[in-house]
Amino acid sequence: MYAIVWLIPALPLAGFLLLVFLGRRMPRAVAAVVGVGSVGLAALATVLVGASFLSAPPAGGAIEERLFGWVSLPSLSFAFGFRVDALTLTMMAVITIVGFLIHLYSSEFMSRDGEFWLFFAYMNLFVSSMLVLVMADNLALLYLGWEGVGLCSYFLIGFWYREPEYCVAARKAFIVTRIGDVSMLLGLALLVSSFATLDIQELLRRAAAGWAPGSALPVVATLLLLGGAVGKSAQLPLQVWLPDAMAGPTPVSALIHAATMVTAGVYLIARLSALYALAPAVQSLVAIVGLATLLLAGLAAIAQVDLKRILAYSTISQIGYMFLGLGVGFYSAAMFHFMVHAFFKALLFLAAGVVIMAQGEEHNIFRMGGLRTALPAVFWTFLIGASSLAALPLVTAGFYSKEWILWGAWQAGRGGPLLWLLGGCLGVLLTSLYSFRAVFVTFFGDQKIRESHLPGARMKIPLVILAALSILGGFIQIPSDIAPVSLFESFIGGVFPKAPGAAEGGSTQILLQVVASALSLIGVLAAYVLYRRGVGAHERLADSDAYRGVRRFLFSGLGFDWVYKWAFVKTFDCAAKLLKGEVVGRAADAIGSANAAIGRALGALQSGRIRWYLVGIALGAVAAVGAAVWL
Amino acid sequence: MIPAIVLLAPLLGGVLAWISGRAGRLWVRIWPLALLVLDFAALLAVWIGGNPDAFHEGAYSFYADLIVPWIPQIGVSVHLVLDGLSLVLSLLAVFIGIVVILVSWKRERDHEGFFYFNITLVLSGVLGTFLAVDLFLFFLFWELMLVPTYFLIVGWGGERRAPAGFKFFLFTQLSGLVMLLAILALYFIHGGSSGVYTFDLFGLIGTPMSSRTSFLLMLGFMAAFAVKLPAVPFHSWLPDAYVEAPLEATILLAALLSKSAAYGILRFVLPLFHDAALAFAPVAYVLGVLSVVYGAVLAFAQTDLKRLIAYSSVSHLGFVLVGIFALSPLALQGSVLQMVSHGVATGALFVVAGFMERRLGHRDLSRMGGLFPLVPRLAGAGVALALVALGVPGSGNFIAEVLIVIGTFQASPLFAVLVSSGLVFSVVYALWMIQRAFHGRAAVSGSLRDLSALEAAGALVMILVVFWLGLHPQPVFDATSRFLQTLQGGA
Amino acid sequence: MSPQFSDYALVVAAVLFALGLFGVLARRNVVYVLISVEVMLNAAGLAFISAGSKLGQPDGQVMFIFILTLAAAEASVGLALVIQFYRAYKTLDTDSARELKD
Amino acid sequence: MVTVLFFVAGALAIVSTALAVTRPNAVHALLYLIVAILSLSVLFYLLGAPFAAALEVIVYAGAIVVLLLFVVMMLNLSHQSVAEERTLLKPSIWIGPGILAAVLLGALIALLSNGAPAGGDSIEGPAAVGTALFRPYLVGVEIASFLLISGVVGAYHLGRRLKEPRP
Repeated sequence: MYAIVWLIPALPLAGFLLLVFLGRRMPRAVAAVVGVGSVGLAALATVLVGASFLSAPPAGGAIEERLFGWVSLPSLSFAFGFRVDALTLTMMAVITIVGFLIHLYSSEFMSRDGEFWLFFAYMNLFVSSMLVLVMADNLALLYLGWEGVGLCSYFLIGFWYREPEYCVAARKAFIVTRIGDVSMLLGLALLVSSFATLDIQELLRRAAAGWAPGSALPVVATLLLLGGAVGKSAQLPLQVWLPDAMAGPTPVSALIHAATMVTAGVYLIARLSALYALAPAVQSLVAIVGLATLLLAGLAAIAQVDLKRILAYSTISQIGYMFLGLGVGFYSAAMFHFMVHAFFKALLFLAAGVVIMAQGEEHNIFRMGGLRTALPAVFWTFLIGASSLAALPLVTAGFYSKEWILWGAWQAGRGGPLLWLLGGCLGVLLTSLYSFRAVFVTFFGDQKIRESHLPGARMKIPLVILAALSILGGFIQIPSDIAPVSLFESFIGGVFPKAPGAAEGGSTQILLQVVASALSLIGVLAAYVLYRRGVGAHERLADSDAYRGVRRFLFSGLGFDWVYKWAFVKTFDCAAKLLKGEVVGRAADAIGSANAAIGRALGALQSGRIRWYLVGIALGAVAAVGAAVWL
Repeated sequence: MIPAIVLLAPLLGGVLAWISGRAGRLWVRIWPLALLVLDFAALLAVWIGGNPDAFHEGAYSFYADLIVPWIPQIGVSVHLVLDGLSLVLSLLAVFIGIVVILVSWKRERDHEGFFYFNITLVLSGVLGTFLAVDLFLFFLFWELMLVPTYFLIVGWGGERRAPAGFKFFLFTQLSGLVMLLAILALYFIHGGSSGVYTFDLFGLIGTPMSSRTSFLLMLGFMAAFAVKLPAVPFHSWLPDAYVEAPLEATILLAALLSKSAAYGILRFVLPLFHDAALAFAPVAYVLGVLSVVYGAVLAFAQTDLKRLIAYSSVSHLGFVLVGIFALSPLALQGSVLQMVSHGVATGALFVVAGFMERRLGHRDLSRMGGLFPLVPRLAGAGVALALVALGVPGSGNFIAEVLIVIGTFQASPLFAVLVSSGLVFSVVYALWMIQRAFHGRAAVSGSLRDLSALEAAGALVMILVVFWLGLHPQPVFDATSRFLQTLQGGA
Repeated sequence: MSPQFSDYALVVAAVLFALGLFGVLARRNVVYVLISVEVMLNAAGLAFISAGSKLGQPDGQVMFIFILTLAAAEASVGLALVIQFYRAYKTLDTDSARELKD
Repeated sequence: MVTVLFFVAGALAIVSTALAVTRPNAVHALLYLIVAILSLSVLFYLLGAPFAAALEVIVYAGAIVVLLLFVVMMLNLSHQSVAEERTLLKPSIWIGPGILAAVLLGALIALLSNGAPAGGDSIEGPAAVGTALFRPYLVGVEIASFLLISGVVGAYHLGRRLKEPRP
């Protein structure tokens, strides 16, 4: 079964090529079959590979396959080679399966769009690039996929390219992530100049042997790589692009800007965990970045009114959790949260897509309401997704994944009560507050817009499957004090360095779980009090100036956009305007114009009067004789 | 004999085109095209079947080596060699030549015979610089490129062609004269110290001189190459020349003439003045980084499509300059790959820009928009090539820039950081171009003709070549590595 | 004969040359310009002859003969030009002939 | 006696030349020029160049000046342009050239007084001149003959009446 590994990224790529060259002439149905089918087959292949991986684990815990050479120079060589281990397989499963469900959903969601084929072409290319990213056995190939997903993200955000503001959002996303990418490229350059290889396993071995823990080089290298990770994963300080990226079609938000691409940074750090182990300071920084991001994005999410922007900030915030997990060394927990988050966030976005479609492209939740009865299927699935997001205790997958990270934050060597208090208490409270705010405002109360365009089967089936996964996905890894299930950890744990002091159980853990669960329920309750109970507290608060000021500040994403606009965009524009006149070129032209001026001055002597010329001759004669006299 | 055939075939085509100028529109095109295709086939045959070690000269080895005494009294000979580097670049030149003739196939203009003669003359000049290792001969070809290009700009250019052509001529001619001075100085120093007066590169390598002299002579060579490359701040001829030249000449300028400068640095400056070049490297880095950043910022500021591409070209060639002087194996290979890939990609981008100009009647970005649904093939090609300009993964530019950044990092981390900022800026202008031209609301009412099947096939071939270079660059590396390896030791 | 004739003759030649120059510059009539040129040529001839006499060599006179030939050729061509000039402009004022410019 | 003759002839040459370049009447100017030429030929003779003196009279006075005179008469300038010439001879016009010429003269005399190599006057007869002409200066003579030929051709060509006289 391992022989088909290369097919997994190749199938979506083939789909892309077919669609991009022939798609314009394909009937819609054929384009949909090609687009959805290629990802479906890739998912099938992944399941087959995964099944044989589980039943007969390969030697060394990884399938390695080298397709063909790419660059082979004496000082550096890398190839198109894949390496599939448990971590990769987890990512691949999420990418292909969630990707397939979203493709299926899109085949109905996008069916009225004029460039239906192009949408699937981009989506297929995205899936292919993302698979290359996670399967690459060397960092150059990983970087290829890394850039590839960024490119697809650009095209898909700006898919409705007739709207200039969508194009701006797309451009912003590409440029901001490119800044991170360049940082990552420099990180690769540092690694190459130290170890002369880009093969990930080889690199990790050589780094462990060649670098002393905590010395300067690993710190710089991991910092540069972290730059790439925060760019792609929309963490502080490069998080500004993700909320605007919601300009893209909703399935794109679900697939790229929630489930897969934005977690590439998490994958990168997890993949290079051995490297980060050499730079403890940077790893702590990862935790701090994650913590800051999750709080900040959670605060911003509370003030948003656009349903998709709420979800976007919530994505940033949840990836912050994953970074927190990575930072404290609980890699398995971070990956578990990644998987669960992919399920429930994809679900939430897809459900939001149905809602927005049914409300005639209205994004503002305060103009919606009462959809509970109008769209029951969507309501229930959205509720499940929101519960999972809010980590409602015991029944949701989100509870188990988040609990694991919080336990790490409390208990790991680098963690501590402060991390737990800020990240756990505040973060959980914020999360359940904003997610249930969205639920209450959107689905309860009076219906303000009549629903139109109800979803068909191809949109409902993915919702139901994802809802099931959002509940059931959590039960493969349960804390030992509740029930000793540890399937996920035993599957993926071998890839990572051992988490420091991972002993579980005890009364502390139970206490922590109770506090976190209580906070999550308090958040739901607060949302109910503020936004549901008739003319609630929210309306009364809305009158005070202070509240409005805070709200505006939070609404703007805490002012980052404003700062960046003035610090970078305006500066660049000014520089471009200043230089447009070709200041440098002018200097060269000045020589020319000086010559022309001299020429004109001399030309004035050419009066055409013969006597003037004779005067010139005479002056010359005088000068010559004078020179003879004087010298 | 092969180098001579390679060199003379386009020229023969041009002469035949000129002679048959009155016989009709067809022959004028067929002659040069046929001979260029033959040339291309010959070069390919050498690449596939030739023996790269057939001839030796010191540490260097060649596919073919041709020496015919020309003016033995002063040590001038027709010395042409074909090694991997010149082979790859000659292939690029002939390929671009074929593209140029095909692009102009349907275009009617005055004095067509002379027009094609000029084009093939430029090609011969470029091929000559790629093949000649006699400095006198090299200089001859270097200047030979100049005159027909000037004629092309002034004879068939746009509205402001006269000043543009004049500026181009003046810049390149003056800098060329500085190089001539350096060549002569080197000739006399070598003759004076060894008693053998020769212009042959391999005879001149290792001429003993003080480091100060060596540095000055290298500056003389670099003057010519920096202007032709061009490196900021010697670039001010470029935007005008690129914009005012007819499409065919623009393609030649962007794709080939700039490469001849980079090639000159590799072939002559580094072997002749290795230590001086090392001393000069920081300056070259600064010039390169300046070009990268300045070109990118100015590309963003343009509204004229051709001008935008012209500045983007400045930016990309800054990478080449930095990569060459980093002198690490990765950066050198990256630079050569960037030369080839940029040649094809920018050539293709200018072709697309030319197609757009023919259809719209102007090339003002602020009056474009929404072309994607109107002309999907043309816009698709344009988007793909703009993406190549920003280093889309899988393209030749991508892998070349990655290698240059990595290689430069080994030599100087600081300049690697600075030059990589160009990767961000390139995104800014390339996306700006895509969105102004192809995205947004349609600015053109009515219908435009999309690319014909043949035009689309041509554009596709060029795009595929760029991606082939990105996904399978190994043949280029293998061909050029012999020469590039000799550069590092300080031959 | 300590300052000899030839020394004084050189002075005379210088004076004559200066006068000729003055005439060429000051007069605007072409005929006077020609006359002045003849004067200058004469002055040059005188200088040559006195130099030759001073150095005791025949070369001075040979040069004078060449100058004479020159003067003859100059006069013939110059006068032909004067005639054409007069036909074209109906005047002999050199300043009116400014078509040399542009 | 010879000395007196020399200085008289020199003074005459200067004065008549000065008059020749300043007279408003062209015919008068030319007559002064003839006087100047004749006095120059006297100087030549006294400097020991009898052959040159003869040529001066024959060629200059006999040919060139007469040619000039013919042209002046042919153009019939003598009367109506005298008044015109007077107006043109204003100080503002001649003062600049005057200064220039004076400076040149001063410089020349300074040069002469600076370093005149010593040596005695000697008489070189026509025979010596002829030998010099046709031995070392033969090429010069040939070139001079070319010059004369081209002068003749040029004069003929230029002197032709144009078919369409310009306005």
